[in-house]
Amino acid sequence: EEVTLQLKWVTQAQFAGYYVALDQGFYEEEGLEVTIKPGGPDVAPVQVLLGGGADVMVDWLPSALAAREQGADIVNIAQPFKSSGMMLTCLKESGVSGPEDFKGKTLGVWFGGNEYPFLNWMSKLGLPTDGSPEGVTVLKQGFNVDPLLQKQAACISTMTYNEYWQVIDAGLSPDDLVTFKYEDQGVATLEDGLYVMADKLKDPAFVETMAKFVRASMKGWKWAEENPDDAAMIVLDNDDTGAQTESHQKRMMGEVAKLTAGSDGTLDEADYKRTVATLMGGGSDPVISKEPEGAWTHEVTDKALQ
Amino acid sequence: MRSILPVLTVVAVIVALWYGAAAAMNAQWVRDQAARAGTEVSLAQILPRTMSQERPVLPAPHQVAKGLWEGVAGQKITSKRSLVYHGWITLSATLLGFGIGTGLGILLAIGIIHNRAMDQSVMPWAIASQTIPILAIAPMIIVVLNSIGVSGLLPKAVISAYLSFFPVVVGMVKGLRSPDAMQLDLLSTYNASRAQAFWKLRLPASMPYLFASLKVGIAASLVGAIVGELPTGAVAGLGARLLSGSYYGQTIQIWSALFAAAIVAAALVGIVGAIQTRVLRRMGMAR
Amino acid sequence: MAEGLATGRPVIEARGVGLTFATADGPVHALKDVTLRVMKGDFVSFIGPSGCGKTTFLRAVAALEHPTEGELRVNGMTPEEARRRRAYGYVFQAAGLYPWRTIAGNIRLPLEIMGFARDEQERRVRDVLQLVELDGFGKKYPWQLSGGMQQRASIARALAFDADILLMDEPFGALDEIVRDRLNEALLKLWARTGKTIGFVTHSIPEAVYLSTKIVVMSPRPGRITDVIESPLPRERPLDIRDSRDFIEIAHRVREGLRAGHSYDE
Amino acid sequence: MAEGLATGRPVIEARGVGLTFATADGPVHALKDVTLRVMKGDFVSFIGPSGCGKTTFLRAVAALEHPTEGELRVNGMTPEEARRRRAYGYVFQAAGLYPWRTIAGNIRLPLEIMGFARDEQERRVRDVLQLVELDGFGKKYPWQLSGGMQQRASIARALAFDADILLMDEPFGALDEIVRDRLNEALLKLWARTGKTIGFVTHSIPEAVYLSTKIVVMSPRPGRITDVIESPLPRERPLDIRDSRDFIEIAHRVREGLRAGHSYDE
Amino acid sequence: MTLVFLALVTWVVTLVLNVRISRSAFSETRIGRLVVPAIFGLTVLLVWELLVRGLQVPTVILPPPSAIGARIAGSLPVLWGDFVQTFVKGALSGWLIGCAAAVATAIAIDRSPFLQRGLLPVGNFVAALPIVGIAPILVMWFGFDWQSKAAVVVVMVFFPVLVNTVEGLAATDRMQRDLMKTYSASYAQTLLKLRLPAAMPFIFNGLKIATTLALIGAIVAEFFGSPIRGMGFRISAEVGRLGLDMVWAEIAVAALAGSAFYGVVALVERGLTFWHPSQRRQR
Ligand SMILES: Nc1ncnc2c1ncn2[C@@H]1O[C@H](COP(=O)(O)OP(=O)(O)OP(=O)(O)O)[C@@H](O)[C@H]1O
Ligand SMILES: Nc1ncnc2c1ncn2[C@@H]1O[C@H](COP(=O)(O)OP(=O)(O)OP(=O)(O)O)[C@@H](O)[C@H]1O
Ligand SMILES: Cc1ncc(C[n+]2csc(CCO)c2C)c(N)n1
Ligand SMILES: [Mg+2]
Ligand SMILES: [Mg+2]
Repeated sequence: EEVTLQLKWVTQAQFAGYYVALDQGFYEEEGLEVTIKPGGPDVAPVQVLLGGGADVMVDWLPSALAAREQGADIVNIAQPFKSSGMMLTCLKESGVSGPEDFKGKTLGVWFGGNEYPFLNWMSKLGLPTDGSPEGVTVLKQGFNVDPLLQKQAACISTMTYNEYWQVIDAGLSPDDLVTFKYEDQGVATLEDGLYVMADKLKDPAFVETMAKFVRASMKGWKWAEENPDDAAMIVLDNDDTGAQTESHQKRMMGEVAKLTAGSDGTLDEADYKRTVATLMGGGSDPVISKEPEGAWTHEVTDKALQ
Repeated sequence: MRSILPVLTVVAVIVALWYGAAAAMNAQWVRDQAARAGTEVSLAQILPRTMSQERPVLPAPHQVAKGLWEGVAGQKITSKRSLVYHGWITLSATLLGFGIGTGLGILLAIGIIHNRAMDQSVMPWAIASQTIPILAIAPMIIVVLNSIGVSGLLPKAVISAYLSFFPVVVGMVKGLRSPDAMQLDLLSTYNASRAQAFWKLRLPASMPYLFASLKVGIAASLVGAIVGELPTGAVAGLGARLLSGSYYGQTIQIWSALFAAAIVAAALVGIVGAIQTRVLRRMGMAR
Repeated sequence: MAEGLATGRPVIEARGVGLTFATADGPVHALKDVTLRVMKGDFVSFIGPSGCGKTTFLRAVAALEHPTEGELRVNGMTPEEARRRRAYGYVFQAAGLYPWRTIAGNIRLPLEIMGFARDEQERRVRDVLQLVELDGFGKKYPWQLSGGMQQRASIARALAFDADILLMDEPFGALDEIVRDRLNEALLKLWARTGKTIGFVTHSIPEAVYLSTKIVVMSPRPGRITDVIESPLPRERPLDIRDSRDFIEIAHRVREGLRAGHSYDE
Repeated sequence: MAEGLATGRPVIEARGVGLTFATADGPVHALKDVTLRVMKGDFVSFIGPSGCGKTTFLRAVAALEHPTEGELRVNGMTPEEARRRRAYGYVFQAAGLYPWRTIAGNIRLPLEIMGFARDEQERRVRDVLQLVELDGFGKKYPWQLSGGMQQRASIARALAFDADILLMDEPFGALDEIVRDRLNEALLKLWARTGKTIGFVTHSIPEAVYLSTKIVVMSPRPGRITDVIESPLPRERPLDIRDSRDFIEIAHRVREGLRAGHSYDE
Repeated sequence: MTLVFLALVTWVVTLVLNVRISRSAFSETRIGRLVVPAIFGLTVLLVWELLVRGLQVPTVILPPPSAIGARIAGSLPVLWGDFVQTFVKGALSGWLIGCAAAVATAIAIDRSPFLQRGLLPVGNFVAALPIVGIAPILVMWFGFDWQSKAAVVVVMVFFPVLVNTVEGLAATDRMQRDLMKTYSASYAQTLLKLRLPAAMPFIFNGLKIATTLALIGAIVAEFFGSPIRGMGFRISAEVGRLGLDMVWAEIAVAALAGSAFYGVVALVERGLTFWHPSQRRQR
């Protein structure tokens, strides 16, 4: 059976589990022939899924729910990431030491579906994001951490496993920085989950295939957690751009392992509820306007974990 | 070659300016770092440090040269870290796209000058098509093509063709209309068919315009191929190198890829120029 | 081949033809009320002050301009139809050679378009190059030729194929007397041999009288015909006919007509 | 202003001038061993068969071509230097008007370049337009004019400023006899008044004789001078001088020279 | 399926209609000139609508024009703000600077054979730097706001205008140049009175191509970092949340603005190069 997986971002240790499962033959053992398509800043995985370019994709719950509201009937079938790796990283010298210092500062944010947790947080803090002196100025930050290094922004969005370390690699020490983890701020949302089209799930054979896929993938993830360095090397082998460095991927794997720890692939309903609450609570422009229904299912994980 | 000396002079001037700019732009970081470490740096200390940063604002020429050299000669050309490998991937899409785009552009231009309905209806929409931000619809093109089973080289070539056909249309429409009244009247007295007028008058008369367009078109093709690489997951090609370099803030990698792309572009434009010189000379038009 | 005699069939018939150009600062009346009938085998010269509409009339006959008034028929059809039947050989006032073709290539152009066989093309190019005394210049490009040579090349181009109606706009203007005499003779021979109908613009009164069976004198602004002179000269014309009484008389009449035309001007 | 008399100072001096064009199929010898001296205030006509090098010689004088042999001095300097001192007014064989300028604009062009005052420009444009009988056409664009009118516009352009040396390449080729006569007279008057040195290419023997103080007869391939005729005619020349004995004699001599030149050809 | 069929029928019918109209005298009139492209455009929209509905294309892949229209009507203030940010501030200023720089460089190149041989190859090289590569760098150098977008536009429009201008400056014929020589005109005079006017048709080719490039450049540059307004920002942000109707609304604005921009340049061209055969009588 052939399965195509669309990733949310470029090939990196963030997706180590899938590459490991492919490389270690876990998929093959299940009788699956898996193709992994890397994503990138210009890939909207949902579109690929709907266009028939993939059977299953990795996406974040906020953007998945937003897509559902736009009429894309996608369903979460598994949640390998237990915790959120998002945080805001600030330069100490810019005068930020706590959320109360944000007022009047310029903050870099990822858009394209990743902005919701941030916007919710700001509305929780009561800070308008329109650039007024009472609030914060928001920049749509690009792919890298330059805005912080160039001091174009006081804080930028980073992932614990990636951009943060790029800042460190650039020569700043952790002492120069102040970080705000979304987990700690109570605005964490569920990140990398696996999603498929709802109507496909009506076919028991597809559910069966997905169960095999999830089982093999989770095996990959657990293998990666136990052998982070080897997993990083496998990711490196699969990077066609030749841009990744070994040290960075090994470190990323270490951090990612912290986020997948504690998940067997099953979506934790409480986490889900919390994410939904966060998203619906977002100030004037909430991401989703009504309680989503049927946005997730345990059908696949139940079968996979039998 | 007579042009070696002038080129070298200009390059030398640029390199000198570049070093100056690199020193100026990278100095801030050195000073910041020193301040964070609580030390003082003298000017003499700053200078060398601006030339060897790992993530400079502007890498020094020798850093880029080194990056290029390692990318081109430092690897097996089949290696994923080889610029030759990535360059070839981009080049093949560029050439295919340029072929499609130029062909389409010339055909459209021919249609536009011969058919009023086309002139009046296609031209405005050809213009409109070019104002659509390609990066925005590239993913959709890729998705759509993907869903009908087209993937690999072709989607990239389609985007590259999309960018290159327009300069060709604009230039060729003007060129094909450039013969003066008397030249057209002459054919008219022969009752030459439109096809004959095209081959014997309009096409030769359009040559200077065509080549100007082709130069712009082939550079646009390359940009298109690079843009097309981004939404395909940027797995390989100079575009992927640019993007991943940018994503990881590896300035030197960006600049190396950028220069590789520019070298390819300059070479392509140069080839078109060489063909132009030969064609015009054969046509007795190079005086 | 043909007899080379006026057979009585009208080839060009203009009735009350007028032509007005619209320009940014008002209309220009180039032709007004031009009525003229040219028979098959006629050699008609048009003579008149600069800017009187000679070129415009020739262009109208060849369907390159469209009269805004009156009626113009060529071989009993509209000029447009006649053009479609390839009735015309046209020598423009400026040489108008294509710069990307050699001289031979320029002359070959109409032959290619009309689908002559390859070797027939070569033969004809050679012949007409010889006729206009340009042998040896076939491989040169137009800008490598002197003004007079370019003009001759453009004459050769129009003679290379067998158009029924030859329209020539000051073809010999840039040639010296001697070449001009020789080409005049050659043209007369060609005309006698082929029975073509020829419309010819010139500023030289002797040339007009020497060549024509019919001389049309025009006056400017708006261009109209002031005199049409039927020549009593025989069709066979040695060069020394120019000293005959008849010749001098016609020349005088033409000159008078021209002068009268100029006075309109003021 | 000036007396309008040949003052004895040589203006153009050619010594053994040769000029060879390199073309794809071998060199073309356009000029060979041309030796000529033109004095200040001379009116020199060049006459010769088509393609004999008249244009080439004029261009060489104006520093538009460079002799490959011999020496050419203008006003005692190289042609290049003379050009830089704006010694020349040049009328090209083809009109060469700029299509983006009106007729008046084209005539104004040299005046703008040489920095004449605005109202002086207007005055001169008006004057020369009148001189070439184009008043009322100043606002038209070149392609709206007949061939002869374009040629006159280009003459006007060269006359608009006061060049010492006027080089005219078949300026009156496309004009009818009557306008031509009038312009000939006007040109003589201008020459007498200003004492310009004029180099003039023509194919009309009467025109050459009527206008010139010196007639240069050339023969082709390679272009060389076969005869230089100093005219015994007075500088004051009414039109009917053309019936005088002297006139007819010179014309005869020129015609013979031309004919001899043509026989070289074969 | 019937909708798909209807789409095909619409296509054929209007195509025939358009050919008819453009052959008729009506197309010569001012209105006729507008009607033909309008009909063509409406056809495209109608066929699009019918196909999207007929084939049940998900709106997150391609929304129907009706939905896009509704979105445009509902978000005018946002669209206007984005337009000002991207088009007026970014594209227009960049276009002006870039075109001026290109023409100036072309003249410098033309002026000096040394520079011509030295600068043109290097110019080709520098100006052919791909936008996706330079955009992040320029954002890093010039900041997030419109200045960096204008800089991207400058680089993008430079090359087409340069190439066309260089080509155009070479497009005079010999007699025209010789005339200037006999006047011993200075370089500047020859340039101003001969070379530039003669080059105009070419330069305008470059300027026209540059109009569309400017818009693309300004929009794409926003993908690499921007304040939270601008057409490119909106597009990338909305793609992420699958607000495709908004994406297409922005695209529609871009197309309109771009066409208008192009149209204005084409009008100026018509006014300045009326003498060129391509602008005169067309047969
Ligand atoms: N395209 C045009 N637009 C406007 N006016 C024109 C156009 N062509 C010719 N004319 C005008 O029409 C008149 C007649 O021009 P035409 O070329 O027929 O003269 P011509 O008799 O051939 O003169 P010449 O002997 O000088 O060649 C002139 O006044 C000219 O200005
Ligand atoms: N640029 C050139 N390249 C090559 N050959 C040339 C060039 N210009 C002129 N010639 C040749 O030089 C010779 C003299 O040309 P030129 O134009 O001086 O003749 P001309 O006496 O002015 O003739 P016409 O009376 O026909 O104008 C001709 O044989 C011509 O073919
Ligand atoms: C344009 C753009 N910028 C940032 C992200 C955010 N993002 C989502 S997953 C991921 C990987 C983390 O290493 C990152 C950075 C995005 N989706 N698109
Ligand atoms: Mg005429
Ligand atoms: Mg000549």
